[in-house]
Amino acid sequence: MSTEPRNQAMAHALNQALRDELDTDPKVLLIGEDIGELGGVFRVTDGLAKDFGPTRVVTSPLGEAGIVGSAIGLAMAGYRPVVEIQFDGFVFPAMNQIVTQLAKYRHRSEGRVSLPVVVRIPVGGGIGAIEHHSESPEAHFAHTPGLRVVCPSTPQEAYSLMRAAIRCEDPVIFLEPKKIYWGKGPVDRSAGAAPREHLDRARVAREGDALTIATYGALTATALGAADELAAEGTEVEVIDLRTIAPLDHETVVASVRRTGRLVIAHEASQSGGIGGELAARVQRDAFFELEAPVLRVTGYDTPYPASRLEEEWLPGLDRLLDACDASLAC
Amino acid sequence: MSTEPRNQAMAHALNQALRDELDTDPKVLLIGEDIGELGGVFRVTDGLAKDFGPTRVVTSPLGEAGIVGSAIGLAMAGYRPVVEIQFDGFVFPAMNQIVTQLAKYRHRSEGRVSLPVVVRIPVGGGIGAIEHHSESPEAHFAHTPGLRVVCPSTPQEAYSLMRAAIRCEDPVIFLEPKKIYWGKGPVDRSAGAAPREHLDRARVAREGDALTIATYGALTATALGAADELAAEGTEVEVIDLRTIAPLDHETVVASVRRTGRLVIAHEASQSGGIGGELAARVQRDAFFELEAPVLRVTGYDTPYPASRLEEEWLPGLDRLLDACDASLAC
Amino acid sequence: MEPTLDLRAALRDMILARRVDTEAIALQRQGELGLWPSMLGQEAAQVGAGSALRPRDVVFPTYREHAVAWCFGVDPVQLLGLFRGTTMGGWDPAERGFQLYTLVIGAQTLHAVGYAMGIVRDGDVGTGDPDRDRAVLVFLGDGALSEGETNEAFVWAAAQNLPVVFYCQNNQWAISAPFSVQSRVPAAQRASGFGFPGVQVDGNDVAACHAATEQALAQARAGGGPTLIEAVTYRRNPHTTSDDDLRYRDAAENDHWRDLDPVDRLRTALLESGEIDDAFLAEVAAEEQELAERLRTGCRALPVPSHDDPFLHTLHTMTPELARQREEHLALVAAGEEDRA
Amino acid sequence: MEPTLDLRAALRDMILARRVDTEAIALQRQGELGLWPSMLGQEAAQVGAGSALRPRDVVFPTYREHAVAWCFGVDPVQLLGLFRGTTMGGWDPAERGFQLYTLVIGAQTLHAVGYAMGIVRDGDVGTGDPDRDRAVLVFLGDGALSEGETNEAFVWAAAQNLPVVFYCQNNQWAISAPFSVQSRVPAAQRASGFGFPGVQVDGNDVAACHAATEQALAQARAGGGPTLIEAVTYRRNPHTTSDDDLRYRDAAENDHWRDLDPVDRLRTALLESGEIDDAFLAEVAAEEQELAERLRTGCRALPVPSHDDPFLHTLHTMTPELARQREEHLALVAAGEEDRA
Ligand SMILES: Cc1ncc(C[n+]2csc(CCOP(=O)(O)OP(=O)(O)O)c2C)c(N)n1
Ligand SMILES: Cc1ncc(C[n+]2csc(CCOP(=O)(O)OP(=O)(O)O)c2C)c(N)n1
Ligand SMILES: [Mg+2]
Ligand SMILES: [Mg+2]
Repeated sequence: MSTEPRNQAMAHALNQALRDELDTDPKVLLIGEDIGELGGVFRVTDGLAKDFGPTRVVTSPLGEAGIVGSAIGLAMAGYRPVVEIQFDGFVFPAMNQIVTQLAKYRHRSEGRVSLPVVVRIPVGGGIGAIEHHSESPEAHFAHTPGLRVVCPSTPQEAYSLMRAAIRCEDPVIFLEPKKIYWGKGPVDRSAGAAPREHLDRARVAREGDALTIATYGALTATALGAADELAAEGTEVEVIDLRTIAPLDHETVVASVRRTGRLVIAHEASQSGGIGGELAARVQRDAFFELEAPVLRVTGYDTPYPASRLEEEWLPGLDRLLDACDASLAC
Repeated sequence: MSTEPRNQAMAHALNQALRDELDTDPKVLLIGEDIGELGGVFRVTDGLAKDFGPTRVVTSPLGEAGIVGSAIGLAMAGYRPVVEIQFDGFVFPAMNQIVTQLAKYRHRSEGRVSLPVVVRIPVGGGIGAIEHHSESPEAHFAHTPGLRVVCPSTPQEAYSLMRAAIRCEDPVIFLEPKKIYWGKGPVDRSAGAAPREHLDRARVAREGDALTIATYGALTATALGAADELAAEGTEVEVIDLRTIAPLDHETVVASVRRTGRLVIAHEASQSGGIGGELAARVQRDAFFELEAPVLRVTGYDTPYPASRLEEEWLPGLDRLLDACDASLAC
Repeated sequence: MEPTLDLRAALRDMILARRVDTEAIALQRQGELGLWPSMLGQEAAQVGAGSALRPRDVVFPTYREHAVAWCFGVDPVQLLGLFRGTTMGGWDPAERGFQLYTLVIGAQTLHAVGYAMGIVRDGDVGTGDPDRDRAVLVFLGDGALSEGETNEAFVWAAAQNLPVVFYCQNNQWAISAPFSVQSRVPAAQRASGFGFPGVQVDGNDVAACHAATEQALAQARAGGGPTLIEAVTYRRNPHTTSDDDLRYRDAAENDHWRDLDPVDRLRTALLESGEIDDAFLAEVAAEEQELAERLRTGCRALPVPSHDDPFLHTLHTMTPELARQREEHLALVAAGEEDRA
Repeated sequence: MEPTLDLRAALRDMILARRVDTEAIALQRQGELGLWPSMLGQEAAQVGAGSALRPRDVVFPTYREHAVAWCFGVDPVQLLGLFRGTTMGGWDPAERGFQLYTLVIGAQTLHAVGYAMGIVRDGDVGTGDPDRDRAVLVFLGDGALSEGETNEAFVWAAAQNLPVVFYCQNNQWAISAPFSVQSRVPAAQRASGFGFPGVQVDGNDVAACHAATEQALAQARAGGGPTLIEAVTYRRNPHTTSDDDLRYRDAAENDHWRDLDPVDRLRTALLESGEIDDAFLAEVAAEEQELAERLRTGCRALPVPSHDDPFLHTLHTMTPELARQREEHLALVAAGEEDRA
């Protein structure tokens, strides 16, 4: 195995991670619409059907309940299915299987049965897509005990977290931010699967002492961009890439806020009931006396995701993030 | 119409509200599993099939997607369907129709088409039921722009809010706390439908100046109980019945917290991603300098709803609520 | 019942609808549309069905029924907004009864069933009055047969004997999945499992498609209940302009179906029978030019929605928090515009 | 293939399984169980199917397959925990391959399909080796036929020709909905729409149920693909102990089916044919007494889970926040217990 880090797009890093796990464990298999010959609409499974055959890389019938439900049965039979939901907006027909079956089965079986299923979902907006193709459904999963929810922000993270997710005994909802599928970064395959703790722990993406930004996925780069701009003005911002949304690692954020006194949370999902509220609630609980300004959120609005001609302004972007940082720093 | 308030169970008040709307508007109709002859498993539709016939009170095939999906079609055809999901845990097969269709249709049609559908769901635990029969799925709906989410706490509220929900042009998820279906209270039919603002606004259920408890549904009575206990010790607690979870009326809560400086939020749903996080985040944002203690939450834990022998302790109850109030007051 | 299809008119509709499709693809290539799902090869299936509708019938399309929209009188420019990113809809579904495109596979089949329940409750079925009786025509693809919701729609339609016709264009592919991934028996056979009739027709024969639809709609309007029609045809273009169909299917298959092109077939037949002549075709060609021009201009002129839009159309009555967010958003947008100015 | 059913054993199973049911109802009346879904009247349908299983086969039950559990060797005491509120499960599904009861209608049909996909991938189908070939038997009710997920399971099973047998006990009712609300054709016919065989059997004839299941399982194990079996029977008790069936159906209907009681029918037949005698029945009656006693004691002795339980079994590896919540909870519970002491 090459140990030289390669500059790779996240989609390729994910493809490599799937390939490496298919290679390593004969029980791993992939199921999803169009993931075979086509390689998935985002080509994340490109070439895998050719190399591992149609029984391990299964182009499924249309039907998301069937995809997740059959993965549950395969997991019961000893397999480790990695399924693909074609787009974020199409996960809802599978919601019953995910919420009432996949998430609850360990509890129902009194800890006897693990369902090591990974549900891959391309998520998020900013790609000029039509309705249902730009959604951020993570809060639904984060509110469902029994699931882990992971969302990488770089190709290396995508590679290592995907391998860790496949090896994890718990069901993992693996969110792949579409906007950064083709963004490149160094990927070191020899790092292998991420250590298990990474599925519990956020990552400090940049250190700073004036203010903390907590975010994940595609917005991590935006937050780092905001930090650059503020650094140019002499303000050092700490950027935390949450990495896993369930569990939500507020402890890393709280530790940061104890130093900075200020927190801005960013996500694309609508504000109300979004995961930012949960994080804000925990941080003000644990760092109440250290907070010098209210926790602010920069999120999607409480409207349906808009037509793509409006998305650039609708989505939380650099300007809104900077505004929120300014507002926090002005307190 | 009698103007004398009657002492009625919430289930009867809801029945009366449905009956009165069926009487008033020929376009209102009910659909759901077992809602006809049986009157629903909770008897909320008792007698309505007999009086309004099987075309207006429809015992449906099994299939929650079908129930909500057909209600959408009926609404397009000019009807005002009120559908019943038999239990909270069985709403997930309908999630696709609710999230991607019902909630988005006004936006998709550029405001041209209203879908005045009410989705009734008996919710919550504490009734000794088996799996899937004690869930609190409200956060899923509150996180979905385009829906209203209502949850009454008394028979009178149930009566008036149900009538208002049926008249509302927006889709309403109407959560009926099972635990208080048979709790009685005065119901004044002559009050008719609640004023429209009630679908936007929380209700102050008890006034106080030492601390605010915000909750909804069955826990409102628990909160009032806690307030009684604390009043006996000389501490006057304000209890806010949120009444609607979407929109979440933080303004009423903020106004209260500006006076009390302290807030405890209670709900049965699991903590992470529950609506309490959203409320806490908004309150600390808007009343940051008035808060004298961190906002605390008393909620279901981040586990699947437990076997019923464990539910009494697992659920937020009087003791946990009082503990949280004590902790807040000690700050 | 006499077949009522005017074949000359059908040919004209097929040619013009195809032009809508071709122009839309061109507009996508020019960057004017983000995406376009072409219906090339499905013109007969769609015009056959669309021409069997009466004004009081209601249509629930997928995202590919451009020729049905054409038959029902929807302005083709309005079809472009969804794919240009200016709207999620584009036309008033109540105006003509042509409902909005639905992207979530299968979801619309249940709306069709609900609408049909409404028709029954309105008493607009089986009266024998042609100005009163109505039916619902709902479109679906071969892939949609595998979604649970579609099958629930079959359950409801059958058990309640609803005035709804399910029109499945089996174009052989659901993106990259050939029909064999979904089923080992013909799509039309699905209906028998639910106890209502399923009919298979040559989807490239406009007269056959028309006759089957007309008959099924007549039966539905008369109170005879649902039918599933399978129109066997082929999607000759990639799934959408974003798709690369050579990754999963042979060009030879495409060639085979090009030889069966429904427009060529009808044109040739009508020329041979003398029902049309070159003058007719020249006239249609002129119409085509006009239409193409209208689409190009219309597309570019489609109004970009205001930043207000999502906020105004989330709920009938705006909530206080949403009003706050709207103000914040509009202020930010205005500030951004100032910055740029 | 020779029918392998030992009718004496079947009768014994039916009588004993019925006793499990009767005792459970009694335990519910005494407040020991919160709820019980009775299978009274469905003993032949269940024992017929259950007795056709081989040890390597896998069963996915609904919540009413008490007699199938009995046939598969599940300790009946373990069936009670779910309804006593001490667990959501009750037994180890991996131990015997009898999966946990599933309450969400239809959900288990997809798990069965997935499991069957696993069997195919393990190569345990069509080898001809009886110690190797396996199949999945999944139970569903007549109401479950209307859920989208069930129909998706049919799609997957058919297209992939999976070793799975769908066993539908059409007990005429889904709570208060008569079968006519779900379908206007027999349940068995549903399969034809998906292109695999559907078989209807007299669900009160244990030999017929056994033969149909044995044949379908043999076909599945041999690689012959899925079958849908409809066992026509009747739920003679209310839906569960919480239900009040006289609100929605006639006592006369019940009387009619009581006359067709499967246990009476088999007992009478075997007495008449001389295959059993009073001594046999006395022996079974003694076993019944023992079983009833065991159920009563066993039920009361079912361990109440610790307050730790939900926290320990939410995830394989506990997360920091959940660990914090667990500590908080255990401390609160301990404090509460101290208060009470
Ligand atoms: C519920 C859902 N899942 C997945 C998709 C993604 N998707 C869009 S079109 C399509 C294939 C549909 O095939 P078919 O029903 O045959 O219609 P066709 O495109 O061939 O007209 C898929 C999988 C979707 N739109 N909705
Ligand atoms: C998805 C879902 N919706 C609703 C229910 C409530 N419910 C429990 S049993 C039942 C009827 C099931 O009927 P059937 O499938 O015929 O099985 P039977 O009870 O007759 O054995 C219903 C509606 C449920 N358990 N799951
Ligand atoms: Mg197709
Ligand atoms: Mg039944």
